Amino acid sequence: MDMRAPANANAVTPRNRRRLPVGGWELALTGLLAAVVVGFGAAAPGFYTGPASLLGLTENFLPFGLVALGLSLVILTGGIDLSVGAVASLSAVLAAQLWSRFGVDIWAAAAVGVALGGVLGLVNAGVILRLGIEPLIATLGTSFLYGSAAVAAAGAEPPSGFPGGFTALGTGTVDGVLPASLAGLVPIQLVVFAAFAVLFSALVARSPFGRVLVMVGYSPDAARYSGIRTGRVLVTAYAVSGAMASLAGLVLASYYDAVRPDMGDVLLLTAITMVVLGGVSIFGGEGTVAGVVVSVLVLGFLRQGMLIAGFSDMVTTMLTGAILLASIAVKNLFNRRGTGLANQIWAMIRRPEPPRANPS
Amino acid sequence: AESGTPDTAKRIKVAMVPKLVGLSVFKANEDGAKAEAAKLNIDFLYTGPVTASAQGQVDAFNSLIARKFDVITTTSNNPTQLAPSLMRAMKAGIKVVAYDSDVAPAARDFFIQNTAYPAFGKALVESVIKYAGPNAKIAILSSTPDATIQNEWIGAVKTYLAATYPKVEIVATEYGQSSPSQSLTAGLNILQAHPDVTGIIAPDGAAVVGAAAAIEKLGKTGKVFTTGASNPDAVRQYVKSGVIKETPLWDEVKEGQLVMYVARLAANGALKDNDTFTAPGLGTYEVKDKVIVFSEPLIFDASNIDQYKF
Amino acid sequence: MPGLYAAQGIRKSYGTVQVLKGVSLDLKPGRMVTIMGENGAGKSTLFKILAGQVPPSGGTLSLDGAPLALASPSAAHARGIYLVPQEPALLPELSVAETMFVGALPTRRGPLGRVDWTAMRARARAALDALELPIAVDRPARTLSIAQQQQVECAKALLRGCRIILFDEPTSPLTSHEVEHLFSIIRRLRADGCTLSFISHRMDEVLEISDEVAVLRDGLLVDVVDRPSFDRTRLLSQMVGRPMKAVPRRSVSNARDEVALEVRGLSDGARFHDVGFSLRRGEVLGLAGLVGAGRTEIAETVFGIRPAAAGEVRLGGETVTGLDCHAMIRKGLVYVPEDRARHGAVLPMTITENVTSGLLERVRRRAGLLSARDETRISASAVRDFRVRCAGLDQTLRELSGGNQQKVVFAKWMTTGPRVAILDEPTRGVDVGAKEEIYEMIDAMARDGMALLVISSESEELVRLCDRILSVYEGRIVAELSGAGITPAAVARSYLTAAAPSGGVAA
Amino acid sequence: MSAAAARSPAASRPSWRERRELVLVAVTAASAGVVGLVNPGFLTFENLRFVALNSVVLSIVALGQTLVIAMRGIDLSVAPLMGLSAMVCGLLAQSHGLPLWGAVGIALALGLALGTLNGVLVAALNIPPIITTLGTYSLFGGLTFLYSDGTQVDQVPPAYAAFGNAGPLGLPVPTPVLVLVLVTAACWFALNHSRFGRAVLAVGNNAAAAYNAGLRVTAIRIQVYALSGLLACFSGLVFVCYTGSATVTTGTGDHVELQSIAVALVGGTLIAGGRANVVGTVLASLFLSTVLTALVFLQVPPIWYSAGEGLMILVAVRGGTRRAGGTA
Ligand SMILES: Nc1ncnc2c1ncn2[C@@H]1O[C@H](COP(=O)(O)OP(=O)(O)OP(=O)(O)O)[C@@H](O)[C@H]1O
Ligand SMILES: Nc1ncnc2c1ncn2[C@@H]1O[C@H](COP(=O)(O)OP(=O)(O)OP(=O)(O)O)[C@@H](O)[C@H]1O
Ligand SMILES: [Mg+2]
Ligand SMILES: [Mg+2]
Repeated sequence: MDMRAPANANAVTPRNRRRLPVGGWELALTGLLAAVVVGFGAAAPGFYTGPASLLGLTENFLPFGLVALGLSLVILTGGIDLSVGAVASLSAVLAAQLWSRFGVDIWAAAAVGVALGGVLGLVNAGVILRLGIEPLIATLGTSFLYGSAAVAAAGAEPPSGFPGGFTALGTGTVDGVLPASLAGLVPIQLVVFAAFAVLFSALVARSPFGRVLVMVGYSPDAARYSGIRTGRVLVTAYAVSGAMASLAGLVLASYYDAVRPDMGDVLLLTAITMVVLGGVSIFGGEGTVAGVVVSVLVLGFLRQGMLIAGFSDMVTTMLTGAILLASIAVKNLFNRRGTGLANQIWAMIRRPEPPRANPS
Repeated sequence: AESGTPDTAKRIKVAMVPKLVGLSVFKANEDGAKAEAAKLNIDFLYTGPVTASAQGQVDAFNSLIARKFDVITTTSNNPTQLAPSLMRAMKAGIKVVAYDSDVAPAARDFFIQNTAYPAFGKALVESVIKYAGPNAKIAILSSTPDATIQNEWIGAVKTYLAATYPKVEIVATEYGQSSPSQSLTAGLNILQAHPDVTGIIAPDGAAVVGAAAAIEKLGKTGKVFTTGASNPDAVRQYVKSGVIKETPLWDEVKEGQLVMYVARLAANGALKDNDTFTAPGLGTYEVKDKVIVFSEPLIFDASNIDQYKF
Repeated sequence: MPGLYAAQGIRKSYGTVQVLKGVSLDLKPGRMVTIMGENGAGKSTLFKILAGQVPPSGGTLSLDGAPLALASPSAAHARGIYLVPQEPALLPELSVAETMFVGALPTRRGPLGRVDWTAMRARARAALDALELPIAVDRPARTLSIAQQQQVECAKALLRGCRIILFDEPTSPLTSHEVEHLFSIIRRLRADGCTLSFISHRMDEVLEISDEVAVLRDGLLVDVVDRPSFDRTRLLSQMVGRPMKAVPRRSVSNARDEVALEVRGLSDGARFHDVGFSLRRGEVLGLAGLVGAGRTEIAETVFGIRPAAAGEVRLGGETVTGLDCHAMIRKGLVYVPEDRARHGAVLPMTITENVTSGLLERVRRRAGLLSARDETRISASAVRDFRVRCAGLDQTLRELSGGNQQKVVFAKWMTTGPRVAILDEPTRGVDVGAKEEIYEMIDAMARDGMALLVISSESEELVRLCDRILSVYEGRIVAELSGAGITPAAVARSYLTAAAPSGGVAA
Repeated sequence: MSAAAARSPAASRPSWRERRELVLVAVTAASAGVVGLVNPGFLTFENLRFVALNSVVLSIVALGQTLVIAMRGIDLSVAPLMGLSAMVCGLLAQSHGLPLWGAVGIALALGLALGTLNGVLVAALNIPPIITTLGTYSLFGGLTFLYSDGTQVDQVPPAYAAFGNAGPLGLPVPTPVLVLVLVTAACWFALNHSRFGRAVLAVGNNAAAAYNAGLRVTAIRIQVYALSGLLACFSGLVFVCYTGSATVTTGTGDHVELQSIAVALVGGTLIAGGRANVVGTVLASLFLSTVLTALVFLQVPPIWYSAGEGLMILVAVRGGTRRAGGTA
């Protein structure tokens, strides 16, 4: 470790060594994604029957991705949001009821739903900041409240059968806007997800908000002493997480052409897995949206591929758990600071040190 | 359609997708279906989610579409949520046969109803009121507030009660979330909070077991009676001990057989929306507006329960 | 007397970084050996190896001539070797007595192995008494001040029967008075025949307490000197690897007439009361006092990160009382905190990100996003102006040595162009070479007309830097020194005389 | 030696610890009293006996969770472990007539083995606890399914049912409640008066400092996760004995993992580790059981039960279990 320059060091302006938005973890995940897609394409008949079918598969898992994007902001701050599932259900149910009971236009109702998700996120932040309750337990508590409210709002016969334009959100493809050769190829969900992925990626990597978000995640104290209003940052993160969860709930509503008070329950654990596998540290600060996006695709295609290959739901879930554990273990073994076990072993193999005499 | 053996020349792939894979009643369907499939030259697959989630069923449907199955048979967690995916299957030329719990009519070719709702409602009422008396105060212990089939049955129970036993009063409605433990707790709570209740109608497999266990634990055997919709294995001990005098269901194994038979007919295109057919070893069935009623309720009691193992 | 602890050719690498390159050192009973060296020279690493906390990559240890392999800290304790860590090992929710016994709780006889709380308390009491430390054994450990934590650590070493005691920078968070108390403990241990070793950046202390000084540079032991041949300049030059001169008192004042910061009757209702002073442009004002005197609280309240109960703060004539620190920074008042790792820097973030984090608005935007080029420009000029030694602007702060981290934190605030800067312990844990550079930067900023408030527990430092010094005792300003009145002795006396009438200083 | 001197040093601190227990006892008694006024049936011995009995399974899991949280960890895999043990013991008993002592042995062995797996992943491979147990949550859930092959437990032999419901030697207090008292006493003793328990707290306070003080942190971590697994699996056995049933969703379906965390925190254990309250955990679980039963007696519509649970968590945790400056 010799970073001490000679005495006239002030003449030197050190340059940046690298400024890629992605690191080794993202690249490793991308390799894994390629392996998953190619592997299932070759080995599982029905997985790849043309580009439309492959892209069409994404419709089955992108709502998880939308939740994961929002949740990654919260986890970057070092918090957690266990209420995303309940928020998704509650806002989808309320939006559907607005449409079916009160005749509100479905898109207006959907907009109200997303806004409501933001408000529920604000409530989470309020409970965390005002009542001083840890995020884990605070959002656990609110998830019970929101879940109850969703059941109450749904009634015995929750609405279904939305207008065709709305169901296209979950199951339609983008036509007209794109070149004719792409007609029927690109799911609307994929476009929505891609747009948010780019937006969130830019937000976290290069926007002032993203910078303070990461800073709060690494060190809330240092952020406060730097004049950052950390409360506002947290409030924004939880509100965005809530709004993204609602959006996912509405996409699910459109995909199923129906709402249910428990429809969001499945989102939570998978979305957390996606964020964590994407390289976002559960302790905050570290991680990129690009990693989360790739991990959404890896886990999504993996699950669809395994189901098509004939594995049962349970085996697929077990394998997802195993992959999560194995990849984080591997990541720990080769950690960034070079102190991981594997790095040390590697350094020992590569460069045996001869003993040196003490010059004194 | 013609009676007798259907055309089994072409081997077809049929999947059975239950609400969730870990319940004995669905396992009984599977047993029947598997046996029948072997006779009908069917490649049979039993798959589904581990928890009762529509998402899990849709995942299963999607993979079956990709694998080009000929028929999907399913009992749905939710009538509306599964519809888009099943309609996609139908568009891809796959026949869809719902059984047990229906999906939206537009999203399936045929529905095999366990028993007619009014008949089952009547059976539920009779198997309790016969013992609790026509002035009884009773409670309902269901699965979840929005379970379609349970709500249909509860509706039928109420209609039948109003017409036949107007003095019977329903004092509480609780939900056990299809979980035996939550059903047990709910059952205990009902009996403690309403000591005058002498009958519990629990039209759900987990609920009736929970209610029966609660009655037994409180030592109210012979004073409070319960009934529900459960496979005989799960309630055998309670039927023998007298907590449950009678409990209606249907023969799940046979139902599984019928599901496969209908799947074969549907794949062959040999069944019309309104039709009759005779399945060897099962009986003659009428198709009415795509709906086939499987059987009258089958009442289990201490005398016959040991004939059924599922 | 047994206790000769020797290290032979110790090497240590972290990944590809070689921290120790073959160090040999003898620690003898009844002697105090001090290790000096720049930040990142490998001093703490050497101690951790000696105490079994980190395995060496090569080399051997021996105790009284017999080879020694230490698998864990508990193995070291068993051999009587104890390390008082750089950051004391606080277990906040446990009692003082229990923290002292962690890992070695006494149990009563019987099948249950019940912990013997009575014995534990009594023995903890006895160990503290032996060092004349008036600390209640039942207090939760989180209520201990840093000085008390150090003292408890010494008692803990004795309690475990450890006679080879290593102190890693025990004095850096202490004031001169507390250092004296610690040294009296150390002298007693030495007289008892304990084998002692110590790391410090403070030259005066080192010369006062040591029997032998070893200088470590870049992982190699470059010099070992016995007490008779101690020589300040030689030690300094050996450490830095270039000739150095000793620290003089500053001569010129840059103070102008214009008042930059004015504080009137400020109280937080608990830790300090009725604090008032004014600070002129170009002036360097010092705050002296014991640890816990409330200087940090005063600074933080002025900065707006801590609420005030009463009083007024005026910045360049404008009343800014009650503004939060976000607003203060934008009005031109900045605060460089004393706890660099927790409050000053974000160690896992890059130099660039740390430099711009003080005032992100100054980075140009493109479509609402921060311009990478502009950010690099700001950070590159900061690194140049503040002479930060680094391999690149996107190095994380964690990879820099302490002194360079401190310079980055400095740069973060000084490049926002403040009118007033509060510097809290600006050279804590910073080695002599970097210290001198920081002093020069402070001088330069004062020359440019910035008003500076410097909080320091090292009298020499205040004497070196300040035009005027306020002495704080128990939350009140008790004395003011200026001009020729400023000497190290006068500074220490100024708050100790305030302490004397009320019956001695809190331990 | 005086009684005061024999107490753990923790007890001599400002008495929030005692307060937390008193608060829980008070609010539980108060809610029971209020409900009793509205519906006297609530205060019968029978009903209270079931309120207690209903809390046993969760309490045992939550005791393990308390130890883990005290060490600054978290264990989400308790829910599938509980289900796995209920399924394995129940199926073996139902179809192979496994004797009760055999089931106890199997449950404990299973818990020890799988809990140790969690511990090794956390302590030796350095995977954050929440991620480790999120991963093993899926794995253990899968094992349950693979083992049961889609069947369920409907009935257990009389010896099991007797163990789960009746009192030993004709006592009116059911065996599970007595077992819970024993387990609680053991955990209380371990945490407050044994070297092991104090070491767990030291690790929770500051793992690096604990290591430097000579504690074998890795081993302690593994042991605590093993204990948590053990208690989760034991609670699965109690569950199957008490309810006579087990399905693939036992444990996970009721979100026992979240409930156990909630009652541990409500009981006064710090999420940041270092401070735990074993008795508080059990009282909080009892409080939860009381509230949920009370809602039925008060004829609150069932859809609001989980809202009641959520409110209870927020209100009770609000009672000040936060270490100043500590963030999760
Ligand atoms: N766990 C570790 N992993 C990687 N590098 C490390 C680790 N610990 C120390 N280092 C590096 O080893 C070098 C020596 O560190 P050490 O703590 O021994 O320095 P020091 O002489 O005590 O400095 P200071 O005066 O700042 O305390 C530093 O460059 C540091 O970054
Ligand atoms: N008596 C005490 N008991 C416990 N903690 C204390 C005590 N006195 C001070 N502290 C803590 O020690 C730290 C330093 O105290 P404070 O900031 O008030 O003094 P200061 O004069 O700024 O000292 P410093 O020399 O460290 O700058 C603070 O974090 C404070 O909370
Ligand atoms: Mg050091
Ligand atoms: Mg201070």
